[in-house]
Amino acid sequence: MEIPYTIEERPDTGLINSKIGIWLFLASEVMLFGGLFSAYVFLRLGAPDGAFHEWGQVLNVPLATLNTLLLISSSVTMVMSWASLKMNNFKQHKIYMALTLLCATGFLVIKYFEYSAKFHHGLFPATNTFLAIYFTLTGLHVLHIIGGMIVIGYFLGPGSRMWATEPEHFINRIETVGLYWHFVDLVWIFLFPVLYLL
Amino acid sequence: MEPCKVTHNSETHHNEPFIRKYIFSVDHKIIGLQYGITSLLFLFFGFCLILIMRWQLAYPEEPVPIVGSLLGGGGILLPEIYNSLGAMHGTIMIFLGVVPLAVGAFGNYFIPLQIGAPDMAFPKLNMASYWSYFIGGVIMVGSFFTPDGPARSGWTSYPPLADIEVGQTIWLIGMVFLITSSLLGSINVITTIIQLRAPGLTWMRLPFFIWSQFVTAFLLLLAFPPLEAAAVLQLMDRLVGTSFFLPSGLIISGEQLAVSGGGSPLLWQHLFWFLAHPEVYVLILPAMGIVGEVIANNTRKPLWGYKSMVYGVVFLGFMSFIVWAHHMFITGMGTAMSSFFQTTTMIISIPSIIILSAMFISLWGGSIRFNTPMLFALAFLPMFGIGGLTGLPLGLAAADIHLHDTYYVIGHFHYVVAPGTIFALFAGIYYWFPKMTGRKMSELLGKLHFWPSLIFMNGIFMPMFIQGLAGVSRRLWDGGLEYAHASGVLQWNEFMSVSAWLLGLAQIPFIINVIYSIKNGEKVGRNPWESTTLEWVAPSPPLPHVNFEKIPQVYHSPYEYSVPDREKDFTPQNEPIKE
Amino acid sequence: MTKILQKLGLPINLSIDGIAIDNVISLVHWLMLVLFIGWGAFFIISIFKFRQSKNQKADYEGVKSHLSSVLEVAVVVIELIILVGFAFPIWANRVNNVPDASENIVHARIIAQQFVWNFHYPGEDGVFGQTSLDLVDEIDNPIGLNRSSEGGADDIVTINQLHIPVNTKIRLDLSSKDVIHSFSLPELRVKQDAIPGMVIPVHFEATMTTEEFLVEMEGTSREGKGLEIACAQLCGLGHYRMRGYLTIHDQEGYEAWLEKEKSYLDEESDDDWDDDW
Amino acid sequence: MSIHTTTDIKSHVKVYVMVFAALAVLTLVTVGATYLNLSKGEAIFLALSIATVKGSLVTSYFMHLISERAMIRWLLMVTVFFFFVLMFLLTSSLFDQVNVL
Ligand code: HEA
Ligand code: HEA
Ligand code: CUA
Ligand SMILES: [Cu+2]
Repeated sequence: MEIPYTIEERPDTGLINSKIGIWLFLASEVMLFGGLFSAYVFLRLGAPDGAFHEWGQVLNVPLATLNTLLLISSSVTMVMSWASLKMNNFKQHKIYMALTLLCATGFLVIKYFEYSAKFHHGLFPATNTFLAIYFTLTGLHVLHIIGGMIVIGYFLGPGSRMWATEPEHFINRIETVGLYWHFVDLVWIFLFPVLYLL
Repeated sequence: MEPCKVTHNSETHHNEPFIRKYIFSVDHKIIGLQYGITSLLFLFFGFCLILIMRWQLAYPEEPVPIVGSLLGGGGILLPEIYNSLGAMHGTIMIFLGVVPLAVGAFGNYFIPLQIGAPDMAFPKLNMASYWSYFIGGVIMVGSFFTPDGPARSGWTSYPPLADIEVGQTIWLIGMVFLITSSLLGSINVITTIIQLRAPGLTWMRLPFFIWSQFVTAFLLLLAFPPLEAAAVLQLMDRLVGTSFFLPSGLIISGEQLAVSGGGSPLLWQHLFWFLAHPEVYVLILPAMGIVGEVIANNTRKPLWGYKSMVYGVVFLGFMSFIVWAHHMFITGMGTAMSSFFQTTTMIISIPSIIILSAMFISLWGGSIRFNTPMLFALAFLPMFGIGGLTGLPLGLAAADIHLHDTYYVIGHFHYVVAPGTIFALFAGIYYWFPKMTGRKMSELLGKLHFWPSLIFMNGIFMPMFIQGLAGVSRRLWDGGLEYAHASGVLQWNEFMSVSAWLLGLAQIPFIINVIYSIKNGEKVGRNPWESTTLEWVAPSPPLPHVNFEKIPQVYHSPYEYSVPDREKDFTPQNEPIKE
Repeated sequence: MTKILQKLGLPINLSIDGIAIDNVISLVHWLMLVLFIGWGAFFIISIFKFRQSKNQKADYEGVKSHLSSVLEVAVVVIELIILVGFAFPIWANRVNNVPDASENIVHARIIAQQFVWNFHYPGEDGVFGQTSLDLVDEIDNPIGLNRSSEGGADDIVTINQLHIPVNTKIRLDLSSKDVIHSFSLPELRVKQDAIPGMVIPVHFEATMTTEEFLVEMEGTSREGKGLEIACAQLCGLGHYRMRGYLTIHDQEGYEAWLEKEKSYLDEESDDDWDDDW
Repeated sequence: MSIHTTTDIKSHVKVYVMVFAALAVLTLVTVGATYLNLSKGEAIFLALSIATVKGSLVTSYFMHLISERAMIRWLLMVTVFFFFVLMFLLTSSLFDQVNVL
């Protein structure tokens, strides 16, 4: 017996299982980053006045702005790749997926330069509490990006065979991946001003 | 569902290789059993740790018999080992014992059955959840074999102590796996309950056990991540040299600590208790669920005030997120915060009282059968009552000044978790054993297990209130021998320890019973307790991967016992009423 | 109820502030007792009266009255009374009414460390000398006191010995050098965490001297054992032996003790002093 | 939300592009605002408001929350509520702490 409601919606809830699953996962992620954000606010308010602002001056705003734009672009390509499937255009879907991956790679490359510049100047997580929380938050976010890239890569490669056999199921999966990816983008939308601008 | 498909399916599954069927199984029943066996072993292990510690408390600095040679220190339990064992007892009992048994085992096995589903919504995730738990458990227990030994800063792991004590790193890594496991599990439970309910099984027809598991899963889902965040921060402190939890200017054994400082020890306490308070309701809610099932079945009448119980657990779950700082009254909290948390703490006792009252009142007018599951379930009520009521003085900050971090607290929560939750879990094992194996456990051995357990549990934990009132601190290696104010209550230590060892002996009938009954128990049919909920519609044990021959259709509320003018005193949920 | 609880282990109370705390403890234990007995009686009657051998057929509806809701509301009301009438004001007093040095009080600092209590008295001039991390020396100067700073010359530093006068407001400012400890005086109903990076004041007023207390304790298992300071928070492997001693003097006794401490100071050179073991 | 016709999707695509443009502009606005010499309070308020707007755009359109089932929306409301509880109680505890340092 198959597990019901993996592809078609359950009539009374109007949802498929994976949709609920991914949203629950994202809810827990909200609380995970919530814990870290609260830690940030807690430490910032406890620190001497202006200390966090001062420590934050070492960050590179133009690079981070570029990174923000990259992530936003990757988000829009992600949703376009899903829309392409909905319009039955598999080829276009693949292009958009590849673009998403490309933007993400760009993000990582820039992040790599940012990190190594910091290390080069002797700025480490242990240097002060601001850098500690900065490296923790962005590091965890980078891990989320890498995780997402692995999944996207899978659906771009071997995972895409499912399109031929079970298109409906495949679309659902891409939508799920997309939800995750937008969430990662969303986290960055808050990380960016909080860490770089304030 | 055409029957031919089912037979076809189950046949293919019969040919599954052993490893797919029993080790990396995706069948919720096998995973449930894996969880059950593993967590019982951990429970036993956690119990053994405290039995060793209780020797030191009863006979300070005398060599420990039997296991003494393993402990080093000439057989004497050294203070640092005592602290390790204490921290690991707490951690193992809660994170590796009770939660996996209550949620992983009972939840996994019986949620799909009680809602008439073929499996959990995400079988592979389910398997991942078990293995993540297993790895976390192995890491935790493995820490005993590392040169530094396991964590020694209490299960609460308060920094700065936890930042500087040995062993803590492994504890944190283990916790990350355990947290991951719980998150995956709770996603699965919630989705399953929302999506896979059998036709006709509306929200207000769900068995109370399902409701309790549903709320529990939400607590795990939303409360655990902040602890995961805190664990990451503590790991950073230990491995990368940050100072999230370390203020400036620390001097450890005469040396200034070489860190940047600027952190806050209280930050950890907030993040920890943001999880750990909901976590204690994770320990109790499934237990209440089990007790509800057993009571309805053995009083042969519906649960009184089912709806108020359901609203009660939902409200309880909600409130449990906003009481956490009642563990921190003594950290220098101001009036506004303490008033807020005292008030929420008093409020949260109300839904507990409502749920418990409903269960008491359910007894009135029943036709009560005193079989083993029912005995454990009945004992749960007053035992939880004692534990819960002693929570009230702790929740009043003024009274907590005297009682905080004394044995009174230890007594309070052991009454809720040991003769409370553990008894409920025993009730669940006796009650559902026939479903899992097709055989009943022995009633005689069951009673031999119950009565001594009840007596000795009280023997251990009742004197703790006395010691706590006297002001004896917890986590004392010598049980208070050093202190004058403890001198009047020290004589209880030996009594408590002997009770604990006898409690250990009292578990022998249980272990024999489990092993014996798997092969030799009395064979029973599908529904030996004449119960109404859906799990009893499936064969015993239920069919691999599919559970039911045919997904049942549900017609009415969960506990239709002794409906007037019916010939049988129970009407299963899937039996249409013929008026 | 306080009497019953004292039979059960609660030590007698030696402080003014403890009275209120004991009152709350008693009140809430009354509530607990009543609830427990009420429910317990109902429980026992139910299982006895409705056992299967006696009551073959269960009643589908069971209890019809809604008395239980009334009882639940009653519990809410009582809890509210305890909260608003007792718990909040007591806490407010503890937190807000910290006496400040201008009043006629004894003011001292406590610096906890693994596994010792360091006490710092301002000495005759009532001014605490400066302390600094760099001066900390575990043997000679555990709190890093700068004797040449303003008011520092006459400061008294003791280890594990807290001396206070009876019937006087005491204010202690708690901090810690390393990990979290908890300063606990069971007989005075005082308990407060000492957290590194923070300074938290506690205040109380003793009503009985150690001597009187010892007389009171004659014939009990406590006989001959004075008052102690316990550490209530796990602070490492020596947590169990982190014990200090509390002596409550009458006014003359206290002054005599101060004199004695001062004489030690005079005897010894500035950076070398007595630890009062 | 299930059954989309192709024209439906086409109109969606337009929305996606517009949202993308809005996000890009808002990003530049936040960065630009840092050169305005705002007071600390104003800067925090502005940055967080813009982030919130951007966040709602992403969730509403890219993640389709705007047309999502009530159950999902409830779930998120509860989560966000607890998120703020954590944030709020944690920080307010900092201001109600007895500490004479
Ligand atoms: C399952 C676990 C569980 C449960 C359910 C509870 C329930 C409650 N707990 Fe407890 N608690 C713990 C586990 C639990 N606790 C643990 C593990 C700790 C210590 C952690 C540590 O420091 O290591 C702790 C510590 C703890 C503290 C901190 C103490 C301190 O450190 O100083 C406080 C303070 O407010 C508290 C309060 C409460 C309250 C008010 C309830 C209420 O929810 C209780 C409500 C219930 C009732 C009011 C009972 C109702 C009674 C009846 C229905 C009937 C009676 C029946 C008969 C007579 C037959 N608990
Ligand atoms: C769920 C939680 C839980 C449970 C069930 C228990 C159960 C018990 N606990 Fe524990 N305990 C804690 C959680 C728990 N504890 C925590 C969190 C602490 C604080 C730690 C800290 O300070 O950091 C603590 C601390 C603690 C202390 C205080 C130590 C100190 O402060 O120095 C003591 C002292 O006696 C104690 C005793 C006991 C005893 C005698 C039991 C007994 O009730 C145990 C009974 C156990 C069983 C009955 C198990 C039976 C199982 C089997 C027999 C398995 C059979 C197997 C198969 C069939 C395969 N515990
Ligand atoms: Cu200091 Cu325990
Ligand atoms: Cu709690």
